[in-house]
Amino acid sequence: MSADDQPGLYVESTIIMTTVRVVSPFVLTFALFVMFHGADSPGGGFQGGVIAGATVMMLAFAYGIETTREWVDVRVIAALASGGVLTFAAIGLGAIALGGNFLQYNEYLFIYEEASKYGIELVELGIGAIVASVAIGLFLLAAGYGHVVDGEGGEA
Amino acid sequence: MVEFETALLAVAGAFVVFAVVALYRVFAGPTTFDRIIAVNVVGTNTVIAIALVAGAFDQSVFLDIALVYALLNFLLSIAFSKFTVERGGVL
Amino acid sequence: MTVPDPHRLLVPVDDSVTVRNTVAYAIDQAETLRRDGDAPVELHFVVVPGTRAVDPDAPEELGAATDLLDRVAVWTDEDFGGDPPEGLSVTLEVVGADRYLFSPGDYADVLLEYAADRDIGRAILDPEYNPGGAAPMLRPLEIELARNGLEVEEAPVEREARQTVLARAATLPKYLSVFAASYLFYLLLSPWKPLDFFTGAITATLVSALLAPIAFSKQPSITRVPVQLVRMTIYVPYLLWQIALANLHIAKVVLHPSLPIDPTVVRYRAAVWGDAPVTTLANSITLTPGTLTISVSDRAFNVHSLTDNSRDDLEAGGLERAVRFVFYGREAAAIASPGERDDCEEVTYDG
Amino acid sequence: MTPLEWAIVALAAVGAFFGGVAAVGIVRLPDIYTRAHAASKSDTLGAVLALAAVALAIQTDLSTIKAVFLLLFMFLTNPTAAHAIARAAEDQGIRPWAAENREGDP
Repeated sequence: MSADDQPGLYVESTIIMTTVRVVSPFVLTFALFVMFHGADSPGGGFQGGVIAGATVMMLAFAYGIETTREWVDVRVIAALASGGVLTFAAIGLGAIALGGNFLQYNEYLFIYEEASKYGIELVELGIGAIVASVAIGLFLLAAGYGHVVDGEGGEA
Repeated sequence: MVEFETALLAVAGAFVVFAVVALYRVFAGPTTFDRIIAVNVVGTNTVIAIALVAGAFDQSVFLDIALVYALLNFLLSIAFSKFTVERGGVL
Repeated sequence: MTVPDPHRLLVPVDDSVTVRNTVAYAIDQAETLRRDGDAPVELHFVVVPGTRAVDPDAPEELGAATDLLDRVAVWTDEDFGGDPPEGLSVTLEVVGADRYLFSPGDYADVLLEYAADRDIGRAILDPEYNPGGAAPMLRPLEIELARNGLEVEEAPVEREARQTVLARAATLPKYLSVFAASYLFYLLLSPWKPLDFFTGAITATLVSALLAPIAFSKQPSITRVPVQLVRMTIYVPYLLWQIALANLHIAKVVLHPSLPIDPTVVRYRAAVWGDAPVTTLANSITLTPGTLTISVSDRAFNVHSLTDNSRDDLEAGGLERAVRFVFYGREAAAIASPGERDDCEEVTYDG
Repeated sequence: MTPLEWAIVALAAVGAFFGGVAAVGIVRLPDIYTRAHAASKSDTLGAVLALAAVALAIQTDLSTIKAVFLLLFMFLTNPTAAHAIARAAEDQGIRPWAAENREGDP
C-alpha cells in the first residue's frame, strides 16, 4: 500500500492521564472501603467490585485499551474470580460443616466473638473480587472485539 | 431549623430543574458532542442534588451515592472522548 | 437489471482522517482483481455531499465535494504511477446532491441506486466514513448495503495511536506515599472502629501494590513535594478568586440578551514542563476567565476563548506565572509574560 | 436561623445561581466549545459552592470530610471532562463558531 501520510497520529491527552493518575488510588481505596463496609452502609461487595472495575476502565480510557490490557494480566483476573468464588464457598460450606445452614455466620462465633462479622466481610470481599474481575474481563473482551486475541488466554 | 432544611431542599429542587433545562440540549444536539456535554451537566447537577438532599436530611450515606455518581459521570466523559476519537483505532 | 459484478468496486469517500489510506487500499484491491482475473475492473469513487446540498450554501458543499474528488484523482495518479492500467477504469462522481439526506438509510439509498445503475457488486468502506457529521454512520450503512446484495468490506486502515507507558518503575518512595495517602483516605472515610484500622491497612497495601507504579510520573521527592504543597495552598485562593471572576464574567455574558461573544482559538506555548504542571495549568485555564483548553501537544495549548478580554488575560499570563511559582519556585515566576514572549498566536480555520 | 445556617443557605443559593447560569449557557450558546465553557466553569463553581454548603450543613462526625472529598473530586474532574469532550470534538474536525456567522447559525 502506497499511502505515505498516515492518518493523524492520535496521542493520549496528558491532562486526562494526569487526572486519572491522581484520582485512581483514591477511587480504588473507596472501592475497597465500600466492600468492607457493606454491613452498615449502602454498598457491599457488588458495588465495591463495580467501582474497582471502574478504576481499571478509567485507566483504560486515559491510557489506551491495549496498554491496559498488557498491564492487567489475564491470569490475575482469573485468579481473582476463582479466589472470590472459593472464599464464598469456603465460608458458606464451613457453616454447614459446623452444623448450620449455608452462610449461617453465627456458627463461627466459637472462634472469636466477632467472627460472624469477619465472615460477612470475607464473603463481601469474595463477591467484590468476582464482580470486579468479571467487570474488567467483560470490558476488555468487549473493547477487544475485532482484534486478534493472541496467546492462550482462552482458558480464563 | 425547619426553614433551613427546606431551603437546602429547595436548592436541590432548583438543580433538578436546571438538569431538566440542560436536557433540552441533549434532545436538540446538533452534534453528539453537544449532547454529551449536556449529559455531563445533567450528571453534575444530579450529584449536587443528591449531596444537598444528604445535607438536608443529615444522611451521610447519600454522600457515598453522590461520590459514585460523580465517578461515573467522569468516566462517561472520558469514555466518550475515547469512543468517538478512536474509531478504527484502539477501540 | 443485470447481475451485480464483484469486479466493480464502489468506494464512498468523505473528508476523513483515513480517506487517503482507504483510497490506497481500494486501488490495491482493484489491482489484485485485475491481475487475477480477465474481467475488466471498475473503481468508482463517489462523494455524497452533506445534508444541505439543496440549500443556499449548496455551491460551497458541492465545491468541497469536487475538491475531494480532485484530491482522490491526484492520489490515484500517484498510486498507479500515472494513468490506470489497461482493463481498469476509475470513475469519480458526486451523487445524491439533488436531495436532502438525513439518516444513514438515505445515504445507503443513494449509494445503492448508484450501484444498481452500474451493476456494482462490491463496496469498500472507510472506517472513518461519516459524511453526515454527527450520527454514527458506518454500522447502519454497512447493514443497509449488505442487505441489498452488495458485498461490503471495511478498509483495514487503523488509525495509529501513540501509546503511553502505563506502569513505570515503582520505587519505595512511591509505594510509601501511595500507601500513606490511601490509608489516610480510608481512615477519613471510616467510622474509626478497631476493625477499620485493619481493613484500612489491607486496602492501602492492595492499592499501593497495584497503583504505585501508575500514580507518579516522576520520583516523588521528600524535600520538593512538601514545598510544592505549601505553595499550592497559596495558589488555591488566587485560583478561587480567578474562578469567581471567571464565573461572574460568564454569567454576565450568558445572561446578556444579545450574547456578546467573540470566540477564537489561540495557540499558546506555555513555559511549563512535565505532566503535573501542564495539567494544573490546563485545568486552571479551563476554570478561569472565558478560556478553555482544547488540546495540549508538547508545550502548545490550544485554548478556546470566549471573549476579547479573556484573550488579553491569557496573554498577560497571570496563571502561568502562578503555576510556575507552585512548581518551580519564586524566581521562576518572574519571566516574561506570554504576550511579551510572543508565544500566543491566533489559530485560523480556513474554509 | 443561626448565622451558620444563613451562611449555608447563602452558599447553596449562590451555587444554584451558577448552576442556573450553566444550564442557560448550555441552551443558549452557539457551539460545542462555548457550551463547554458554561459546563466547565459555571457548573464547577455551582457544584463547589453547593457542596461547601453541604459540608457545613451535615452534622454526622466525618461526613463533612466526605463532602469535602466530593468537592475536590468535582473540582478536579469537571474541567478534565470538559477538556476531554472539547478535545474529541476538535479531533473530529468540528470548527469553532465565530462571531461572523452569527446570522447563519440558529
